[in-house]
Amino acid sequence: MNLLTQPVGVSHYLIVGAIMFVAGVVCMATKRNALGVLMGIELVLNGANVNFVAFGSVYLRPEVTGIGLDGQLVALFVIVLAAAEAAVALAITLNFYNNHSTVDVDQADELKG
Amino acid sequence: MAEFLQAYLAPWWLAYVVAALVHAVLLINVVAVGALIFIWLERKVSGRIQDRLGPTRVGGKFGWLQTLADGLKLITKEDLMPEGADGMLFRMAPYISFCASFAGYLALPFADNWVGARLNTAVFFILAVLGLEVFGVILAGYASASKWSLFGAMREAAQVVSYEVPLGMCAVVPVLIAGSMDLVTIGQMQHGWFTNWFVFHDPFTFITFWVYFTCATASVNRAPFDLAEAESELVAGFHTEYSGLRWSIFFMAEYGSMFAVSGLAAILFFGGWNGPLPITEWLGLADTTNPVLSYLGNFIGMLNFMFKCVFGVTFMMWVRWTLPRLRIDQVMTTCLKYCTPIAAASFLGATLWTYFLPGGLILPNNAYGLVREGQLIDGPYPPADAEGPSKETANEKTAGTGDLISQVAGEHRGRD
Amino acid sequence: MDAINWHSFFFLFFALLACGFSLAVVMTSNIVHMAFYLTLALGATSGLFFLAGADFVGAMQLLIYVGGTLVLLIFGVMLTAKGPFISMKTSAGDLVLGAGVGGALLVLLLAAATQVDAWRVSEPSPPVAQVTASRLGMALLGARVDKLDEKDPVQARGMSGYLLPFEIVSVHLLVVLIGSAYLARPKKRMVGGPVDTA
Amino acid sequence: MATQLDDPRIIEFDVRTDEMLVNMGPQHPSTHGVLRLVLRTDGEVVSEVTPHIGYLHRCAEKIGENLTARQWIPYTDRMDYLAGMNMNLGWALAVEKLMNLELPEKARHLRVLIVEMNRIASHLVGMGAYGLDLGTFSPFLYAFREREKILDLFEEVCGARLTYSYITVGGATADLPTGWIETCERFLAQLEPVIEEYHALLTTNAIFVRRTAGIGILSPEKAIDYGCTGPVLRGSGVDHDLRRDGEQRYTEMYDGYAFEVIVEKNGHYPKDHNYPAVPGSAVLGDCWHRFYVRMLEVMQSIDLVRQAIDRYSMATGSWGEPIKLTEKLPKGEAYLETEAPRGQMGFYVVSSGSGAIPWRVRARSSSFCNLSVTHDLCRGCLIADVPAIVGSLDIVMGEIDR
Repeated sequence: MNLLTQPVGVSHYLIVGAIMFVAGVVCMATKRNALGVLMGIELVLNGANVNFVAFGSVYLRPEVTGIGLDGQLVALFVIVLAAAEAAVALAITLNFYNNHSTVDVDQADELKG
Repeated sequence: MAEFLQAYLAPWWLAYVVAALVHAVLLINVVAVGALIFIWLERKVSGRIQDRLGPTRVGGKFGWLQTLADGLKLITKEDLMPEGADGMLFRMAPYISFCASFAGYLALPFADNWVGARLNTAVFFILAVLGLEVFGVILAGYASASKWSLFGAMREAAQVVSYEVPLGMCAVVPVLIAGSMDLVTIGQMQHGWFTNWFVFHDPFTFITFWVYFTCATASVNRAPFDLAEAESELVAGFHTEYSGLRWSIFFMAEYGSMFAVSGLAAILFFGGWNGPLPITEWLGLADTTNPVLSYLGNFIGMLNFMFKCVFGVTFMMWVRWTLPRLRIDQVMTTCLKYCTPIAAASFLGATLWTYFLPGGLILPNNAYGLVREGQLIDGPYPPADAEGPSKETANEKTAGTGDLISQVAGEHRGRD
Repeated sequence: MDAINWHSFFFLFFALLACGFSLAVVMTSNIVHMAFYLTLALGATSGLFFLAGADFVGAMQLLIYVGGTLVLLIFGVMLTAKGPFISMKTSAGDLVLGAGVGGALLVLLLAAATQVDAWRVSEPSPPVAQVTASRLGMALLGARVDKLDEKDPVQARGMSGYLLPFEIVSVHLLVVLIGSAYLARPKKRMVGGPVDTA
Repeated sequence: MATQLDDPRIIEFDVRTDEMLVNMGPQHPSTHGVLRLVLRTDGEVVSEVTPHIGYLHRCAEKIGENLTARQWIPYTDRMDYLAGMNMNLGWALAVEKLMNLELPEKARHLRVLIVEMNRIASHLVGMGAYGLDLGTFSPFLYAFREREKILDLFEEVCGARLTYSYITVGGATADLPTGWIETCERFLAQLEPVIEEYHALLTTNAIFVRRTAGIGILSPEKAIDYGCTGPVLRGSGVDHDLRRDGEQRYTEMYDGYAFEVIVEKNGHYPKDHNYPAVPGSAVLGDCWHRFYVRMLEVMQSIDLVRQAIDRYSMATGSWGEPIKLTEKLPKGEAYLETEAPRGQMGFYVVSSGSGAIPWRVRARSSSFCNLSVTHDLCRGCLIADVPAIVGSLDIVMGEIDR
């Protein structure tokens, strides 16, 4: 299928969302820098957002009116909550950095029994 | 345009490419030539303010070509990069700034419907895109591997993020009055006499304009808020290590965003392309189907708009060459203690005013009506078709959410 | 030859940017470069939102996410990016594990994404542009203007809109504001002594 | 009850940011030449400022021990190069003290006239450069516009615009040219209203007041301890001006001149002119007061020049012929301090009596002592305050490094 001439469907958006999501998950799993982990979370949330917007888009699924604005609304909530989450995570990271002089998450094992 | 070109160009897709290129070139010329002219203007204005002449020789009597000559000089200069710099980010940073500044023009209408892309959320789009300029500055400061640059970047980050809050709030006030975030619609709503301009809509919008302009000056890094490049403290701040063409691109970006925020101010508060007097209407150039006349009307409108923008930019220059620079904590105080509460209060005030006196201050219930969903509706508020058949249904289904909501909901229903 | 579908063309453009820079975030180990790539990835995502007809969400993505959250993130990166923390290498074992799990997850998700026929293509000519900003605003206040005519009881669910979530988010933001200010407040430390966490 | 906050061992800290050592200068836009300040900063807060000097050292004093008294005059020009006339005067008076030379009356008034004109020029530069330090460019050019006119006048007098070598041992190299007095009076009449503009642009400007008031407060005790002089000392409220309190040989130049020392006494400054009011946020001894004292001294100097013009025109006799270039110096030593625009400039000369070349020559620089308070004033301030504080001290590196 020629992507340049065929209209794209929800699937294509979902593929993009999946790639971003997986990139975020791998980022969260492998990065040792706390801020790197935070960036992974942002990627995951964005991957999910792409899906929400795609499902709610009238361009892509005109036959389905059910979801309508829900997709966009959820995406908006995700954006706002991601901002809040980033603020708190950043505060925690900076606090951790203050106390331990490092941002390596592997060092944050004080509670280990 | 693309359709027009399609008739002449053999490969049909070329028409689109050419049309897109023409648009892009037009806009980029506005930015680039605009920057050239504004740098020349800045020199002349600062010269006159400082009791000297400014450039006088290059290109004739008024030094018209001074900026061009400087540009040539900058192109020929060696492009230096510090040894410890982060090469990729250092090279990318000026272009990020410039692209962000340039992308704002995409949604900025120069006259009625003379706009690169008419977006429904143009106001937020422009604010958002201009806010991205900060990335270029931060990355430049970080990548330069210079302590002064880093200081500049840190200041910029703190400053711009804070000033986006009152800036957004101020931009919302005209949006609230117009009922639309589409800049073309907002501009159309203010046609007629200058009393229809939103700055004269009510006292709160008047206050909002000044807060907006202060915050806009701060967000484009102009004196007295130019802390990121504070030359007496930080040598040159974030662009200390830049030279030659990259350096000049930072300046193009700065002047580009100055023009963009002035343009936004002109549309949001000063009627955009509508002159103080409805001259185009008297001449029969507005609302005409004749393409030549309508083109002429739009051209006059564009001149109006340009004049307002240039006035805004000149005002910023005037401020820059008059006032000392604030300190970083004072800049933050100005934002958090003054601009934000004032913006919030006038937002609230304008909301109440619009609810009780939708027509504005000077002309109560003016004839131009309210705009919803990008359509111009004649007649008083609420529009007649809000009394559509489904108003009852709407009321039923949104019981308890207030009158206003059901009214507007009904109105939506009527339209759909 | 078929006409180029410009929607598809721009979709491809933004999708490649978004995916490419997302992967770049994973690949690079320099934290500052990561933040930079993340910015570009999220910017490209907002392009996708515009393409999908979600103007308001796209603009919000640029304004809040890219312009606000990421600037904060970069701010944090610059505060902590010193010497050894700029590039922290991941151990090979972690990488293999991450790649394996990620690959498996990707296969699963891609399979799911391409499974439904109705999702693969859209109408050749999409309907006219819809202004969604004020509808979204109404929905947040509790009025679903897009569902007024819905007869199907299943579809009509959610008619109450999003007033409650909206309020919850508002309170949540306030809590976060106070919480992060509390976390980042100035703390006291003994000179030459242990950290006092009071 | 002692709380945690009272415990001096407990310090507050914000986000942990590592201390950074930053070099401000010797190539920096706002260090007034080649001063190098090493800042120890934590974020925007400066915890320590160490001035490093010596980038402009030219062995002027050693050179003076190889030249005759009059030959060394051009080297004094290059000390405080913004107030060359005042430097000439200090050296000339010190040598005259050594030689016990008495001057004709006309020469004394001529010197007051020229020296006060140079004080105006010097303070104008100080004012303009201070605006530059605070990020406003226009006052700098306004100040230079007026200073140009003074330099034009000086050029008529001695042919030089910066290094005059005009006042010399025994008097001056030449009398004032004809018509000069009238030009000078016209200039003064034109300058006076312009000062009001400077007050509007800087002194009373809200941002300027915010940037300077309450910043870099120098207590009178500290000012005396560090040996600060000139406007820096008077800005802290210490009533001391060598033109009134100095040595007989120097103060007799100003005998009969009506002037009031510019210092805050009993909560107010002299009221001989319509000066702008002191803002509420200004604290005695802060940057704003130092700047204000300088601005007021410009008005004071205008008055003094007017009086000097009157007296000079009335006086008869010689303008003061300079001594011979190789005039033998008597055995002995002499030290004399004068009130230069930046503070007390002292010259010390020792002669063995064997010839025209002094055995030892030393200079006491006012800027050097004034600069020494930098680390004290800048501790705990913001980076942006460092140029504000250093600028308010108004140093000239040529004088510090000599």
